[in-house]
Amino acid sequence: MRIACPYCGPRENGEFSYLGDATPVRPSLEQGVDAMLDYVFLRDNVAGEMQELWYHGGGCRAWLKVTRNTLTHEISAVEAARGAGAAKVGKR
Amino acid sequence: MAELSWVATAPLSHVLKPGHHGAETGGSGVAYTGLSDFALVQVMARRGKASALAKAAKAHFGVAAPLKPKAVAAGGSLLIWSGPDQFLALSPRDGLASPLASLAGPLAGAASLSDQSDARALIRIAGPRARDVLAKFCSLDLDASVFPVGTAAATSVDHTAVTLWRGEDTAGGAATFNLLVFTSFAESLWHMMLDAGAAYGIEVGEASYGV
Amino acid sequence: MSSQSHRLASGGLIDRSTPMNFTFDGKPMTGYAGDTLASALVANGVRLVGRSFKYHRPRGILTAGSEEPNALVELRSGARREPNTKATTAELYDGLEAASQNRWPSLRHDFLSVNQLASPIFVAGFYYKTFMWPAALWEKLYEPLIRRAAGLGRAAEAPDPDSYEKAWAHCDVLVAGGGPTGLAAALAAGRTGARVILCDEGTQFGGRLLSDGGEIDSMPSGEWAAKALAELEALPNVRIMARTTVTGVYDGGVHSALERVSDHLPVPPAHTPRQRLWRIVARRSVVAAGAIERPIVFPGNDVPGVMTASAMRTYISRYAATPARRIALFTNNDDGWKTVEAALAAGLAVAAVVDSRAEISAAQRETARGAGFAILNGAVDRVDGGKDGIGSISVALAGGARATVEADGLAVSGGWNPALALTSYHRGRPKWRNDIAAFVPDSPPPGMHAAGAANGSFGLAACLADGHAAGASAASDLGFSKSAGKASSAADAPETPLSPVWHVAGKGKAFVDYQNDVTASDIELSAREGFQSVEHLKRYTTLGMATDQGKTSNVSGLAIMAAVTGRSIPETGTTIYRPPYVPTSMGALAGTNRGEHFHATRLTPSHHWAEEQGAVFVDTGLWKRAQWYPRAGEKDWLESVTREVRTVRSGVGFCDVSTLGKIDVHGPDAGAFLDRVYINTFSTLAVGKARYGLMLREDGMVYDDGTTSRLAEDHYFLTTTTAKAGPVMQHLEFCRQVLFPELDVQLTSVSDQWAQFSIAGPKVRDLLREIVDPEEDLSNEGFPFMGVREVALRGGIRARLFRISFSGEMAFEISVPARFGDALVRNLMRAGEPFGIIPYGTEALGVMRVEKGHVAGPELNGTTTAGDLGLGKMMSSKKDYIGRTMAGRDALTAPDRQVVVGIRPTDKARRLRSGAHLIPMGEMPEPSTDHGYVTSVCFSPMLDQWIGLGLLARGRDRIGEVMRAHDPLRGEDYDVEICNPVFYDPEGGRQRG
Amino acid sequence: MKYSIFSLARAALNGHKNWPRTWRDAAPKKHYDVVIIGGGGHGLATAWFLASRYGIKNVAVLEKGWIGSGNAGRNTTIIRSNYMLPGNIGFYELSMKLWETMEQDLNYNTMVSQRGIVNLYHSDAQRDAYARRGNAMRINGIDAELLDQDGVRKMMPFLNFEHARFPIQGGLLQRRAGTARHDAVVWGYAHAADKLGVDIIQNCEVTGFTRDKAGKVIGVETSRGAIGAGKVGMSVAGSSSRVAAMAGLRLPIESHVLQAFVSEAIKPLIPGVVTFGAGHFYVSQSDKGGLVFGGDIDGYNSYAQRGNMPTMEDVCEGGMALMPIIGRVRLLRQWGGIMDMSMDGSPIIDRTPVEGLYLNAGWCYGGFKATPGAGLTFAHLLARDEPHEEAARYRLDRFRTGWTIDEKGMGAQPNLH
Repeated sequence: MRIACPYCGPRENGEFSYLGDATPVRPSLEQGVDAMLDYVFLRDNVAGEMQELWYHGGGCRAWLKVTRNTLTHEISAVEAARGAGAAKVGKR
Repeated sequence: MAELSWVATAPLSHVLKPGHHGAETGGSGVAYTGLSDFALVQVMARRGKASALAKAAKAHFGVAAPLKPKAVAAGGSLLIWSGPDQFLALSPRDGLASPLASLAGPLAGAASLSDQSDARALIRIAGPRARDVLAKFCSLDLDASVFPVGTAAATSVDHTAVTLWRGEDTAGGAATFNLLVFTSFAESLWHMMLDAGAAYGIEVGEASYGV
Repeated sequence: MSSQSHRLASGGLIDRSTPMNFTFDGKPMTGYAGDTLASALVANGVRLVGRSFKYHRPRGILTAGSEEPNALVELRSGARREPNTKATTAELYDGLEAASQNRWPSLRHDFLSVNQLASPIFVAGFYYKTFMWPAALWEKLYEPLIRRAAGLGRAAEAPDPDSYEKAWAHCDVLVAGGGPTGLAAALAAGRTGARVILCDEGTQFGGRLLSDGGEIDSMPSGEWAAKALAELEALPNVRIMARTTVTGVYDGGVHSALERVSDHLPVPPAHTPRQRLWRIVARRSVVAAGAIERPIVFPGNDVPGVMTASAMRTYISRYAATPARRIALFTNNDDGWKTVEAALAAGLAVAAVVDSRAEISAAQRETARGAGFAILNGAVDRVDGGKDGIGSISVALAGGARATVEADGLAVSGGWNPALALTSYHRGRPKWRNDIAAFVPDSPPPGMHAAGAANGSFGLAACLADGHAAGASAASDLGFSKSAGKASSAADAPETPLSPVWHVAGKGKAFVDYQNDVTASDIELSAREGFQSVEHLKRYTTLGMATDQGKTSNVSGLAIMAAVTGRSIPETGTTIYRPPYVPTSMGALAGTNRGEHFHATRLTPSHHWAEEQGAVFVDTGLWKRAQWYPRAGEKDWLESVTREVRTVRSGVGFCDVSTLGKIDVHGPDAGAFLDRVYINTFSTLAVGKARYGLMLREDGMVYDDGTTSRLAEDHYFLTTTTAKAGPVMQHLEFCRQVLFPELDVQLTSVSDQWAQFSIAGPKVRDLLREIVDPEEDLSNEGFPFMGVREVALRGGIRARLFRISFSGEMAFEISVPARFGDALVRNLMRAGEPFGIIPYGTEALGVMRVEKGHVAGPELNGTTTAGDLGLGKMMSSKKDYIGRTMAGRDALTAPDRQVVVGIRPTDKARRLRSGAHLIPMGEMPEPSTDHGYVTSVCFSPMLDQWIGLGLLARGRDRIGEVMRAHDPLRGEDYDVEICNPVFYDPEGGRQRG
Repeated sequence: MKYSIFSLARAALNGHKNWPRTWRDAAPKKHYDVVIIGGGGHGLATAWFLASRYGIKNVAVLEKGWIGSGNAGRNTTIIRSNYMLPGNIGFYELSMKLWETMEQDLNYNTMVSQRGIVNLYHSDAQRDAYARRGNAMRINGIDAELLDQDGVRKMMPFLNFEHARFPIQGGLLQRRAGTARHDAVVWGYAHAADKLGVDIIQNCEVTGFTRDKAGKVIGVETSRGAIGAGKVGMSVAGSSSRVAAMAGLRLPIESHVLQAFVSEAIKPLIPGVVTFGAGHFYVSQSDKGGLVFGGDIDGYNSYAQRGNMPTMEDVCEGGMALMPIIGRVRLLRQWGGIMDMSMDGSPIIDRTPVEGLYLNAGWCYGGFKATPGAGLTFAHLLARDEPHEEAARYRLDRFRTGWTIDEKGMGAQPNLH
C-alpha cells in the first residue's frame, strides 16, 4: 500500500502507523462518561470508504486523515489531520 | 584534580575505515563519506508563525526556508525541509559554541529550536552506482526525473527515520545523496550500507562538513 | 544409456560448445549451457523423475515451465539443499546435483508405492472418516505415518549459507513477461519515453517464440526478438530484467518480483546474493505472462512420456532434446498440431494424431499424408505403461470403434489457460470465454492490463497487436505523448476452433491434479458428498493445493465438477487466486534481515567504552545496554551486580541512561499541553525544576512515566521510558496535532542528541566537584533535590545537571552532547578514581529501583492504574487530561484491585522469583485463591535477601500478611511476607541529602 | 452412514458410489427455535451443542456462501489454552478439553494433533511474563512447562541458537496444544449437527432482522426469504459490525486483515507449534508437510481479505531469524482473513441490547481454537438465557464497567492486540 502524504508525496505504508477511525471527536470533560465510552470503545467499523488517522512517523511526523476504502484498500484522499479529533465544545 | 579531556567522538568513528571495501573489480561504483563537525538545528515554526518564520529565515539566511521537500543552500548553511512548517539548518560546526545561540535571536518568537548536532550522523553517498545502492534500502524513487538536485525527503531506512537529500552531482557527473541518520543507529546502518554496496566496490572516506 | 542419447545432432538454443556435467540421483550425466535440468534429463533419456504425493506413482516430466507438477527434485546438497525445485525451470550449471524425492529407498523402487494398492480406500477425504478409534492411536501411530508419507523434499539441515537481498524499483509501466506480447508492449511504452521495466522469468526473452518460431515483420521471430531486445536495451528509460518473475501485486501499484541472481551458478559469486526480491512500484502494468497449456484428464494420463504438446515441442525445438522417438498427439485444437510439425522437422516419427474434432483442415490432412500417420477422430481413454514410459495408447474413436497406437511419447493439448493470476490477486474474478473455453482476466487491480495470451488472444499476430496497444495506452494514460511507433505484425494461419475435452472416461485413474493425486473420480465423490462449491472441492480433494497451485489442474477440475453437478463452468466459478505466482524462497522474502541483522542495533554513547571494560550487554528493544561489568574473580553475575549496588550505595557509580526517550517540548503553551497529557500538573512547575509525571491512555490505564524538567518558560525537557520512547512521541504528536491544535507547542525528539548518565551515591558531589566548574554551587541549597540547571564543566564544555534519583541515593543525572559521551565516562572514571567510582549496569539499576519500590516495565504492564501503582494521589481533579474520564470506571477504582506491594520470603535464604503467584496461607492454589503475582525481583545487597514487588488484590491492606509464593512451573512453593514496596530508606533522606 | 475404516472399506468395493452427502442441502423452513447466522466453525458448533446438549434441534444455520468460507477456512489451525487472565483461561481450557474428544463426539476425524506449542522467550522480562502465565495455567489445572535454552534446543535443534540478534533463552511449553484440520472441524460439526436434525442452509444471506412491535427480534430476512426465529444468534466473525448494524447496534470491534502463509510441502521438520518471541512469526507443519505460518495483523481496518508486503516481509524475516534452515524452502501461498479485533483483545459472548438477538464476536486471533468452547457456551446462552460460567466475563458491557480482559495490556487499540 502507498499513501500519498500531502507533504512528502507517495510513500510506502511501512513509514506510517495506523490509529483508526478519524471521525470520532474527543469529548470534553463536561460531556461525561457515555460520550467518552463511545469515543474510546465503539466503532462504526465501516465496510467501504472510511476516514482514518495515519501517522507518518517514518517521514515528516504529520498525522494524516486518509480516506480509504476498507473493501478495496483504494485511497481517494489524504489530508492533514490537524484538529480532526479536537473537542467541539469547551475551550478552543 | 584529574586532567579532563573532552575529545569529541563522531558517531561513525569506530566503524568508518577509509579505503576500498567490497568488490575489487572495476574500481569503486560508489563512495561513502562520513561527514563530521557539523551543526544541525531543528527549526519549527510556532503556531501560526510559519510566515513570520519564513520572513525571519529569509532575513537571517538570505534565502527563503524551504516550504517543500527541498534542501536550499544559504551562505554557509543548508536549509533542509523536515516536515510541515519545519526545517533543519545544517552548517559547519563553530567549535564549542551552541549552534542555537546564533539562531535564537534572529528567529525569536517565530520558531522553536532544538540542537540536533549530536543526534545525527551524516553520510554522503556518491558515484555511478549510488542509486543502485540506495535502491536496496530506500523505498523512494530517486530517478533524476522525479528527484532532481536539491530534492529532500524525510523517509525511513531499515525502519528508522532518516533525512535524505540530493546534492550537486560529482565532477564526473555522478549523483550525490546525503543521508542524516540517528546517531544511535549509525553503526548499524553503516554496516548495512557496506553490505548493500559491496558488489559495486566502495570507496570509504571521511571529511569535515563544509570543508 | 549413452550420454545425451536423446539429443538431436543439431539445432536448439543450447550452447554445444559449453558442456556441463551434472548428476541425477547420483548418476553422472552431461548437458549443455542453455539447458534446464529438465531438458538435460530429456536429452539423457530420463523418463522417470519423481513420485506423486499420495500414491507415490511414478511420474515423468509434464511441462517445460513453472507450472510443472511432477518433475520436482532436491537440488544441490548439504546446507544448500533445495527441496521441490522444478527441473523445468532450474537452469543447468556445471556440477549440478539433483535428487528425486518422496521415495524410499529409491526412485525406481519406492516402498510407499504400495499406497497404490490401497488407493481404492485412499480416496479424497478418506482420512476424515477413519483413524478415530482408538483415540490415542491418532497421534501415536496414524498421524506420524501420514506425515512421514506426505511432504515432498527435505529442507536443508543447516542454515542457508547464501545471502539474499531486497531492492526497490520504480517505473511508469511494468511489463510482466518477455514473450512477443511483452516485447511489443515494452517497445510501445518505451518509445514514448515512459520509464519501463520488462521482466521475464527465463534467461532469454521471446517466450513461446523460442520454441515455436514463426515470422514477425517478415523476419524469423528469433531475429525479431533479438532486434526488439536491442532496441529496448538502447532506450535509457527501459530496464530489462531477466530471470525475474513478477510474483504478486499489492496495493498502490506495488509489485513483488523475484530475481534469481545466482541460481544458475554453482554458488553465488562474492558480494552477490543468491536471489533478490524486488518491490516494483509501477503506475501501470501490463501482464504479458502468456498462457498455460492444459492437459486432458484421461486414464493413464500420468504415465511418464505423457507431456503437454507445447512442452514436447519446446524440448524438441528449443533444446534439441527428444522426449520420445515416436510420438502421438492427443489434441482438441490446432495449436497442438505445431508439435507434430516440430517432431517431423526434427526427424522424429509421428505415430498418430488423435483429434477430438471432426473437422480437420486440409493442411493438417496434407501433413499426415506426407508423414504417413493417421488422424484419429476420437479421444485417448487409456495409456498403458509404467515407470519406464508408455507402452501403448488406446483410442476411443468417434464412431464407437477403438484403435491402438504404438508410441513412446504422447503429446497432449487440451487448450490453453491464460496465465491471469496476477490480474486476480485483488479478488477480481476472471470471466469465462466460451470460444476459447477458458477464463480470461476481469476487473484487474487498478492500473493493470492483461494483454496477449494472458488475455485470451492466442495468435501471434493478436499478441503483437494487443501488446503494442497495451503498452501504448498505458504510456499515453500517463501523459507520454511521443509516438509508440508501429506495431509489429505477423500472419496467423486460420484456425479451426477448439472443441473442449475435459475428461475422457475410462478404466483406471485419470489425474486432474498430478502432484496431489486428485483424480476425476475424487471430484465425483466430492460432488456426491456435497462438497460442490469450488472451495469445498479444493479443500476436500486438495485439488490445486500442490506446489503448482493448480496451474495445470484447476480449470479442468472445476469443469469436471460443473459437468457432474449439471452447472455451467462460470456458474461453478473459480477458487481465489493468491500470490505468489511462483513459490518464493523464505530467504528472498527475508532479505538481509536475518541472523544478527534481523533488526537494527542501537548503541549508547558509552557503548564502546563499556565494551572495553568487558561489560555484558542486554538487548532492550533495539538497544544494547551494559547489563553489568564483571570483574576478574567474580564467580557470577550476582556477585558483580551486588558489588555494583554496594559501591553505589556506599560510594559512587554511574550508569548510561541515554536510552530514555527525550523530547523537547517548546512553545508558549507547552505547560498547558503537558497538563493535558500528564495526570499531574506541569504548568506550575518552576523553571529550573523537574517533576515526575505519569501519563494514562485514554482508557484510564497507565501508559508511561518519566521525569520532565522545565528548562525555560517555554521549554520543557520530557523523558520517557526506554521502551516507550517512540510510542510516546507518536502519542504526543497525536495530542498536539489532532486533539489540541489550538495549543502553541512544538515537539522534537532529542533522544540521540544527549548522552545522559545517572551518577549516584553518597560521594556524588565529591565526584562532581572534580568535573563541574568550581564556580557551580552543588550544595543542597544551591542545587536542591529536583533542581535542574545547565552547568559549565571543567575544560570548557557545558552540561545539563538534573538532581533526580532512581536509585534512592544522592544522585544527579548529567547530560552532555552525545559526541562527548565517551569522553565524559572516561573523565568520570579518571576523576572518580579517588572515590572508588564504578560503572553500573541495568541489573544494578534494577536492583536499586526495586529496593526503592519504584515501578517499571513489569508494573507498567498496560493493565495497571495510577492507583494500582500507588500513584493515585497524583491524579489532578482540577483539569481534564488524557484518560481521566475512563480512569473513573468502576473496575478501575474497585477496592479489590491488584496493587503494588513489596514481597520478601520469610526464609531470608530463599530466592524469590518473578512470575510466582500469591496464594493466601492455608488455601489451595486455584483460580479463586490466586490473588496476585510477583512482578519484579532482585537480590537486595542492602537487605541481604531476595526481595520483590508484586501486584496483589487489596495489597495495601495486607501489609504484614504472610502468603504462599506458588510457582509450580519451577516446582517451588514458599512463604513470603507482604510489605511496603519501599524497602530501603523509606523516608528518602539519602536522595534529599 | 457411520464413518469408520469398515464403512470406508465397504464403500471401496463399489467405488464409493454410495456415500451420502456429508450434510443435507436443507431448504429453509418458516420458523426455527433458534436461527444461527453464520456457517463457520462457531455457528455450526453452536448448532450441534444446542441439539446434542440442550435438546434444541429445531435449529437453522444460515450461511451466506459455503460453510467454513470465513475464518474457519483461513486460519493457521492452532489450538491451545495458554491464556493468563481470569475469563480467558477457563474458557480456553474448556475449549481445549472439547478438542480432545471432538473426533469421537462427532464421528469425524478433525485431525486434532496435540504436538505442543512453545512460546519462545528472549529476555528475562519475557521469561518472567511467561512464568506468570504458566503458573496461572497450572493454578487453573492446565499443563504448562517452562523450558530453558537446552530444553528448547532438545525439542527443536534446528532453531537459530547461534549468532541471533535476540538469542533464544527458553520457552513456555504447553504439550496439550497443537493443531487441528480446520476445514474438517467445520465439516465435522456440520455432519454431526445435520444428523441431529439441524438445517444447514448455504447460499442464504441475512439481509435484515424481523422485529415485533416491542423491538424484539423474531426472525431474519434472507436472500432465500423470511425465516422466523425464537432467538437469533450471530456468529459472523469478520462481518459482526455489518450484521449488528442491521439491528442498529455499534460494537467495540474493528475488522482487520490477518495474513497467513503456507510453504511448499516438505518432509516432517517441526514437531509442534513454535512462536518467536522477538519477532512476529509463528509456525507449525501441516500433515501434508506445508509450513503454516503467520505473524501480526497488517494493522489497518480492512475487509479485503488480503494484505500487503510489509507484513509478509516482516513475518518472513522473523521466520529466517528464527529458522535459517528454511532459507531455501519456498512460500507457496499467502492469504488474508478478516479479524474481529475487539477493544481488549478478548471476545464477546452475550445478549445484545436488542431482545432476542445474541452475539458471539470479537475473537481477534483466537477464534479457531475457541470453536468448540464458543459453540458450547453460546449454545448455553441461547438455550438458558444466561451465560455459561466459563464465558461469564465475555460481557458486552465490560468496557463500560472497566472489567476488560486485556492479555497484552494494549488498551482500546485493536491493531496492537
